[in-house]
Amino acid sequence: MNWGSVSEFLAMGGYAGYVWGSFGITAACLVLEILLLKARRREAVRRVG
Amino acid sequence: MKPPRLLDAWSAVVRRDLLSALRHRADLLTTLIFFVIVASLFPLGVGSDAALLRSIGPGVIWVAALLASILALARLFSGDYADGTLEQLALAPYSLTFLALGKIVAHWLATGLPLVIVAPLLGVQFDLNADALLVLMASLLLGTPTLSLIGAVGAALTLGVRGGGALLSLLILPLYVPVLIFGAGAVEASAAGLGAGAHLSLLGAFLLSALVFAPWATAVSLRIAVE
Amino acid sequence: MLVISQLGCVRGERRLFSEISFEIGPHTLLEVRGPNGSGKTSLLRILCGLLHPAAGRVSWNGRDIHELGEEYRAHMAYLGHASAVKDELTAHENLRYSAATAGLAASTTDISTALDTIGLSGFQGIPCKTLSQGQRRRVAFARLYLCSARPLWILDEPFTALDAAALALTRNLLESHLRSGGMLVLTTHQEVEITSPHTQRIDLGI
Amino acid sequence: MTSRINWFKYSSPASFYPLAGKLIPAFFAVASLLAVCGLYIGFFVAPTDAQQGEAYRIIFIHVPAAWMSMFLYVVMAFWAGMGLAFNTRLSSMMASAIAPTGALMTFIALWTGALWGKPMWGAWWVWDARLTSELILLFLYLGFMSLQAAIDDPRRADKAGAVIALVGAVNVPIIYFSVQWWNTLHQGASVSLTRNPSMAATMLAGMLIMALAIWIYSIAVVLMRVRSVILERERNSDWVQELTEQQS
Repeated sequence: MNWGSVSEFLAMGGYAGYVWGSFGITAACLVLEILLLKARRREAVRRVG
Repeated sequence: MKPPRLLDAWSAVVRRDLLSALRHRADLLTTLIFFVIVASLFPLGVGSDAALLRSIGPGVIWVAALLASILALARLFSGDYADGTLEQLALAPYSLTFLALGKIVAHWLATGLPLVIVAPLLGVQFDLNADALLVLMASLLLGTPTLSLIGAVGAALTLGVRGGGALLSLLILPLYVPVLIFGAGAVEASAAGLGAGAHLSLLGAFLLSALVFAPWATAVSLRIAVE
Repeated sequence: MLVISQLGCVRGERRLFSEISFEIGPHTLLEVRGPNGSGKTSLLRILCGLLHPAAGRVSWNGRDIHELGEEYRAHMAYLGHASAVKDELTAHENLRYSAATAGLAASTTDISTALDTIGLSGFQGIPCKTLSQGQRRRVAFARLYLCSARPLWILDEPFTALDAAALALTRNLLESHLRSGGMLVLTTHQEVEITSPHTQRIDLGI
Repeated sequence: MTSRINWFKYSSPASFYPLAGKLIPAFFAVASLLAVCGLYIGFFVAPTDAQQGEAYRIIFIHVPAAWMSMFLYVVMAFWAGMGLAFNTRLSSMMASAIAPTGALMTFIALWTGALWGKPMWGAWWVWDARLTSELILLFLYLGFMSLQAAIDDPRRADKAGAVIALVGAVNVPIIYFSVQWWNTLHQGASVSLTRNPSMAATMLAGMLIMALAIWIYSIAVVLMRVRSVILERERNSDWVQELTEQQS
């Protein structure tokens, strides 16, 4: 286990901004993509009717 | 009088396009003037320090050549597409690949070659010495036909499509990167005394592979556009 | 002999027509009728190989036209809505180059006589942009005089913008083509009576 | 009795649509499982890097995204080529469905590359050969998508897109090596992002598992998008009408 405590984990050896920035942006992009796809599906189903 | 063979039809396509281009001399000049203006803007933006200009010169002239050829590409097929001549070419009893190559050759002669001839003038603006100018011309002579060949695929794909000019640049500029790198690189290498042999031979390789693939891809794209 | 079996065409998401089958032999005129937007032009473009059908096949002398490719195009002439005339070239230049690129044997005398017979004798040397729409249409039609060796003619509303004199000239040309064993596929809205040994009609409207 | 599954049956949108529907949840489940496992290794098992400290952990998302962006482009070009050659509508729809996810992966690779470059070399953007090629790859994706968006007739959009995807695919290696040559010419061999000398086994394992997770995630997302594309393209066909009646 690399980390003594949760706060140490969050600090990420001083690179918190960069590491969490990267993972945060990636997670946000993936979630956004799925939400957009769900919206697109609802729109497609609505326009079929 | 027996029917024309493939070569006669091919030369007819080239001669017709050159004749049309000559009848629209103004359009040819606009491409050329655009090339000169774009290249001349950079010293105004970057400053007139000779050493700096010498180092960015080849890159600037090559980028200007790229943009000028993209500008000229819009007219490669659009005239024939609008008046129905393209349809007749697609219906000719010859391989559309060869006829498309004819159109690309005519287009290069009308717009690509003048860039090569004017380039040394711009080179002087960027304080390039004599053999750098020579290598610049050689690289452009090998590069501009490749630009026309690759660009022809994009021109055929964007026929009659909204946002043609900008879309054509977005499609084609990424594909121009290798030609730009080795084109500008050739002049830099010769200026640095390394000799431009490697770069020019690679440009030649790009040209040959473009000659093999691009007309065929252009013909496929034209058949899609004419559908 | 042109054979069409179960032809179907879809434009965008709209089904224009389906299950169209017919055969055209020598001396035959096929008239394609139908209201605007019924797919007449699409049908003709499928026949000349420009457009791929959604279903069905077009075969020439027993072989699929896309398989034949250049061979089929050597037996066919197509005149679409666009007259394929370059504005900056003169009528004579237009014909010379379009004949050469279309693989038609045509000497300069053939071209001048074609232009004379279609009534453009005084206009051969001036750029086509100065000609009227009707005259430009005559230039497009003049090319057909050079296509006498081609059995199959496919014409999409050829008579538009033609005046009475031009109509008479073109009708004679088409009738002589049919008499000499040629095949003609034609769409038109005008009532132009073309006498032909065999006439077939297709109505895409219903 | 080996029941031979007639794969060809699934090449028609009507029969592919329900199949994709059933597979999507499964793919999402597997993807998230792999992601959790990969992240655990990345953060809790992989040791701190000697030179780069903790910042190097960004490779657990940067490298898989970069691999996926290139892999998806090749897969997109494959489906586009199939659609062009065999005129099968489903393959072209698959190509159009892949493009946005590929572009997203390229964007993620660029973004995480910049966030990694800042602590490593003090600059947000580094003209490293791989990052530059990623940038050009993003332009290729955007070119494909805007060409398809600019053409209204779906059939022509598919074919035109296929041509530019194939031409692009042929050029990707040429662009990569040209940029590689250009990069070494100008900057000398800079420390590359991944080839640090002692790539600990756990680091590699973490990266590979994350790559698998992103790959399966991409499959799930592409299947979702291709189902929407099928609904949009086939909305007039009867099987779609029945489908929506059943659901509502």
